[in-house]
Amino acid sequence: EEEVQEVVNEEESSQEEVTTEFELEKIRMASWSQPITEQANLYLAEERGWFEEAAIDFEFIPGAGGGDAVRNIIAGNADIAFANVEAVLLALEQGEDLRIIYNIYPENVFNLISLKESNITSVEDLRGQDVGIYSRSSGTYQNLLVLLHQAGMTEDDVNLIETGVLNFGPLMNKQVVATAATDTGLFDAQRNELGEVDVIEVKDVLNTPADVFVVTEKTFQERKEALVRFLQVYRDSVAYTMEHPEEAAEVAVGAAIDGQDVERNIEIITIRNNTSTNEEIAEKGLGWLNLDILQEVEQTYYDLGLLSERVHVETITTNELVEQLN
Amino acid sequence: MPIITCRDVALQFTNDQTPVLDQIQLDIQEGEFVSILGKSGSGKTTLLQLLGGLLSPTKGVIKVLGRTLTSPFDEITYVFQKPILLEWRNVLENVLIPLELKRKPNQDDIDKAYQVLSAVGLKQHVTKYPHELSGGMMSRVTLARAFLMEPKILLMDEPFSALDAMTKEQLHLVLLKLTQQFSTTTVFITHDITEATYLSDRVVLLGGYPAHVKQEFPVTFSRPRSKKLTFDSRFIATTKQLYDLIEGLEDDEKD
Amino acid sequence: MPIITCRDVALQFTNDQTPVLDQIQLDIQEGEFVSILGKSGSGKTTLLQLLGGLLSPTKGVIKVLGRTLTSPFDEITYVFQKPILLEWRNVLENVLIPLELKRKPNQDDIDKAYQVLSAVGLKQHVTKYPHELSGGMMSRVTLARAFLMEPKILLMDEPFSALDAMTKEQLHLVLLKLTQQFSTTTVFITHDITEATYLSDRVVLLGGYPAHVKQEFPVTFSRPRSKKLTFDSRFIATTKQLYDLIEGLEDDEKD
Amino acid sequence: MMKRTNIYSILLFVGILAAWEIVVRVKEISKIILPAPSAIGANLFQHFQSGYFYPHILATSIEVFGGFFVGAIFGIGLGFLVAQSKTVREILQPYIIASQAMPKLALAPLLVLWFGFGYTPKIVIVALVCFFPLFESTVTGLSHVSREKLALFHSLRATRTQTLWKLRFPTAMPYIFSGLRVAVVLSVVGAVISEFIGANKGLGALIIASQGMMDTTLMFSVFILLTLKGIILYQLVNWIEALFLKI
Amino acid sequence: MMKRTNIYSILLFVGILAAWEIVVRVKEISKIILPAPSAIGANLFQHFQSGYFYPHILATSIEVFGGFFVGAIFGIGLGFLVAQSKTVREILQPYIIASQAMPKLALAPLLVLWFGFGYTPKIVIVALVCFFPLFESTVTGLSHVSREKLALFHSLRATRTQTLWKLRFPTAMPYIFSGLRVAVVLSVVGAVISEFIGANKGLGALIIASQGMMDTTLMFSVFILLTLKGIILYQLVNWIEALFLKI
Ligand SMILES: Nc1ncnc2c1ncn2[C@@H]1O[C@H](COP(=O)(O)OP(=O)(O)OP(=O)(O)O)[C@@H](O)[C@H]1O
Ligand SMILES: Nc1ncnc2c1ncn2[C@@H]1O[C@H](COP(=O)(O)OP(=O)(O)OP(=O)(O)O)[C@@H](O)[C@H]1O
Ligand SMILES: Cc1ncc(C[n+]2csc(CCO)c2C)c(N)n1
Ligand SMILES: [Mg+2]
Ligand SMILES: [Mg+2]
Repeated sequence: EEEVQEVVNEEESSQEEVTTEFELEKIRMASWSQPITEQANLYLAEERGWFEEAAIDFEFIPGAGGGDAVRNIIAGNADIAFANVEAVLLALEQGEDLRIIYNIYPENVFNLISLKESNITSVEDLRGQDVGIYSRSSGTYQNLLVLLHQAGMTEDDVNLIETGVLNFGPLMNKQVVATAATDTGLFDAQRNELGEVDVIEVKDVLNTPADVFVVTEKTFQERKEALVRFLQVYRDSVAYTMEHPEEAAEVAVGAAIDGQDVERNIEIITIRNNTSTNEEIAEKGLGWLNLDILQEVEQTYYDLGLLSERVHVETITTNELVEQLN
Repeated sequence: MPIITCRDVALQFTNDQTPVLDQIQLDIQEGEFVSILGKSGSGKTTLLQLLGGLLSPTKGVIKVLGRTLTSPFDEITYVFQKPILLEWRNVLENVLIPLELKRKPNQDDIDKAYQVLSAVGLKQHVTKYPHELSGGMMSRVTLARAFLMEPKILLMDEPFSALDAMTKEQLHLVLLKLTQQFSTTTVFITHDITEATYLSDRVVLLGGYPAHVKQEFPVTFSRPRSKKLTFDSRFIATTKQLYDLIEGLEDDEKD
Repeated sequence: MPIITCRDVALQFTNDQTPVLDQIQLDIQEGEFVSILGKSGSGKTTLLQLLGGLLSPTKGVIKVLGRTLTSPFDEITYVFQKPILLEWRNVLENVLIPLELKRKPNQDDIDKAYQVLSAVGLKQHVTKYPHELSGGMMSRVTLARAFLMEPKILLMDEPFSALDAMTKEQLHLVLLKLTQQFSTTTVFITHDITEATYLSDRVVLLGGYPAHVKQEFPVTFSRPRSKKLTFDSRFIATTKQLYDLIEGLEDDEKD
Repeated sequence: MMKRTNIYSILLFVGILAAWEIVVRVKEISKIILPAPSAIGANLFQHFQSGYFYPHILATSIEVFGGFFVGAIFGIGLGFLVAQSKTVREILQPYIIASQAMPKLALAPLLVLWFGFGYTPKIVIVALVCFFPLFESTVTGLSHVSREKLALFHSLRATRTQTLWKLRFPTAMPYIFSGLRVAVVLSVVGAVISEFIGANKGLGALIIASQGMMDTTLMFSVFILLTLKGIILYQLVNWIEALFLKI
Repeated sequence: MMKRTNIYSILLFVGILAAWEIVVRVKEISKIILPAPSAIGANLFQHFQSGYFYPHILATSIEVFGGFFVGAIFGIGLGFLVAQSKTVREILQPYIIASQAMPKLALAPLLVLWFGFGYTPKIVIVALVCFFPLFESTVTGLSHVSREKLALFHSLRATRTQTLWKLRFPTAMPYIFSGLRVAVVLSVVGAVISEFIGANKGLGALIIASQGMMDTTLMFSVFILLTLKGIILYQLVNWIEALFLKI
């Protein structure tokens, strides 16, 4: 493996020789979603051959939720998971040995949306009202609980309604006064003439990193070096995409299942670029994990009852690999 | 005026086959008992189904009671060659079907059904289901079903062929009594020449390719006819005559 | 030694009904032609199905070829009272079924099937499907199917009842020729007393409740029997005798 | 005494469970991937004791029965109508095929939008899902009457309706029951899938919740409940059929 | 010339579309909730032109055909086996009922976990979904032979296998085709649902993506594609049946 690393460094520009002369190492990434535009940097990296240059044979394993992604690495269907922190915490609670190795989105992407006319300006205003979430296994639920908790409320104080993924429909239909959603969801809804809305952002309350890269302990111990190469490509591609969102947007047309509209792609990519970094990250470098925030998230979820026991997330979170990146 | 008339009737099942019947001319008077004789496969059933409105002629016109026949008339009751029973109904219920289609059967109807079933010798078997019946018993159920309707016109396709001589004789009497009582016009297919002679006012011989009425043979014994008539020498002579006639016709047709 | 023996055979369909047959004693010799007569519903079919191994006796033993019968034997061919044909096969294919169950039919088999079909008068109809056949034609298909097998033992349940006199006579000859040629042991149910006399070596009368062998009636005319035999006065006398015998037995049973 | 085949059945069952337990233990398979039968049993026991399952079973049952009932009425009813009237059949034919061919379960998210939350959209989905096999088997059954019997009824001048009720319907019964068996099982599937889309109660919602909680053991427990539910409903249909045949 | 009923059918279709378009325009219904038919038409046209749909149609087709094929082999095959051997029937009986009663689509998340990603889990799900109606109709069909014909075959000393092939099978054909019609439609549903769980490609994946984008118009387009797919497969079965009946 070390040899491979050396060669890659030497012959960074001539990818063909690498692929013909040396074995590529397979890295299967389990995602929480299908290949969507949000992850355009990955397709850009594939398209440009950056994975091959790093001697990686990259495969995208789709899923339906962060849980799928984590389960897929546990089942051995994938090597690394692109998953939300909640999914990781719950897997830890079930006794799995996992490692959080990279902070994909340090910013919380969830929010609470209400039509202007409903005049919902604080969480307090939701009391007794119908509030939409995707489902009880979604981030919308968990993050809404965080909001309610901060306002001294519980889910019993509002009337939670599982609306399915078309959650803005019931909002526009006035079947709910507010709905929990993600930033990209809000963007898409606004493209579809949602109208004037009030937004309460969850990150102001608890800035849970939206998604992290997580691996099993076994993978972490045995494939550190390959993981570093993967993370390097990922980080480089994010940095590149931040500079050239329109290039990623072009690639997404063919690579992302929802990438038909380039204009939309640019907007979505811009939103994700923004959630990929913040002031602290700008300083520490992309992917850097803030243990304090993760501990705070665990504490909050424990208080909320989403976790029934402490999992000590700080003990399985490591910046060891991020520190090896350049 | 005849109650049934056929004029130039032809029937062809499929375009690629030759017609089964052609140039059928037949008049049947009210109250008449007509038997149809003919070789197996000659077209007797086809003709009877035409008379019953179950088939429509390809050519020609059939009139029953002065009206052109296009589908079965209420006055006609048809007894199929093969006994058709509903397996999920017992004997009594099968006999009551035609009535049920007209109105809700009352106690009188049921009593009458018992009587008819008893007349055909099935008194002991009213609650049996079709699969528990012998072949002859099935035929008799369909006979009882027809008799119960006291029809104006009765079309019967080999109704007694599955019956033993004794039962057949009994049922001849039942049939004659019934047709007498309601002056039923009867068209009767049989292979039994004695039976045809005994029951009929006229025997129609069907034959040829395509089949047509080869010969009509009047039977003039006075009615009511007793069981003893069959031992009468005139009767035996008539039967022999009919037999010879048929044999003669058959020989003509030999290929 | 008889080829078929019944000893104290009884059959009861359901426990709550009285037995249909009881105390049946019957011996049939090799090559013998035995007819069974009896009223409709008396139990003839039931007895024949017992002899064919299609039903098992509730009591008693049936032996065929020295072996106790528990299910159909290869030597036995059975012709059902109601013609049973497969609607998705044409006439020829229906005739070939039994052969197909033994081996793949070759050209010889097919030629022979054509011959047999022609003997029963269906030469023109080999490619027709069952729904295109008349009642008598269906029976004849099942006859052809049986004849093709050249069976050692042939059990036939009213095989000719749907046929006209002429066709019936033709088939009598075919049947006699066949049974002669292969010295086939035949058990034959019929309602036609003349037919029984003409064909049989012995006529067995079934009757009573439960039914048993009421009388056996030997028929001693020499073989081969010509068609003319039926006009012979001895023949007519024998038939009359048989007829009277049956009538007498029936009268005894009247309730 | 027990039948020999019953004993084999039970042995097979025990064998499968034992093999499963052993594989899980020896290979140390994570309970997120495949929980051991013993763990599932304990989970079932625990949740039954705590009463956790009951409201969910009730909710799914309401959807299943409601939807099955509606679907059966429409499926069998429209089957009759189509078998009855040639005109109706010909006009509706393309729509019926289209509605049969449409993956109704995929419609679930929209139905929630149109019919609001609560039982309505779920009952609609279950009804849609039941409709097809019942319609199909009703039409097939009603049109499989022998020519002879139709000829008899024709000769008796039976009206279309009389032929339908006294001839076609009794003939169609075994077909319809076969359709009911398929439908009753599908109705459970329909209810579960519709609960996947959005529900706070019901066994389907519980599956989603168990997925969210990464509690595969609970998920298996729910599967077992669903399977039992299916078996009970299936046998109920068999039992009703036996009852009908007796009459 | 066109049949009168065909004209009515088309008029009905045009009427429904017109009413839909008018309602959407007059009531100004948001396109998230109910897009206008004209918008759906435009969307279909655009995506067909750009070639966007083709890989998805292909992926779903592979799953449908693969799964249907496997499901048909097992469903019809096991139906034969069970109809054939009383012992097999009695031993497997409870398992078959259980497997039929199990909501297999609800198993989808686990199957994806066990069989990995790709076509395998989807084909397995489609096969499971097809299995049940085919098994059910095969068993029903094979056991609906008249006593008389069974007696004939018994008298001819036909072996069990011969009776199966020469008697039971031809009798069961219409039942099996009825099962195939149900199965083929269910196979599309199965493929879509399995793609919901996790797929890069396929019409089901496209539905999920369209939901993510809040593009209800695209979702309707995909429904229409799925319905067309179902209709084509359904008619294919009808066509094969007609072909078989001719032989
Ligand atoms: N499967 C059955 N279950 C119950 N009873 C039956 C069954 N088959 C026949 N029977 C009864 O047994 C008796 C004899 O029937 P069988 O068919 O042997 O008569 P048969 O002498 O052949 O009459 P036919 O001349 O009318 O054919 C009848 O009373 C009939 O109702
Ligand atoms: N549905 C049909 N389609 C085609 N041909 C038919 C149909 N029904 C009868 N035939 C043919 O018409 C001819 C006459 O049949 P039909 O049933 O009228 O004879 P039949 O005189 O009643 O004979 P049988 O005495 O044997 O009952 C036969 O050659 C038969 O093959
Ligand atoms: C940027 C981003 N947006 C949405 C999700 C989806 N998501 C968030 S929480 C959750 C529940 C899983 O247990 C899911 C599916 C994500 N992961 N990342
Ligand atoms: Mg006839
Ligand atoms: Mg009999």
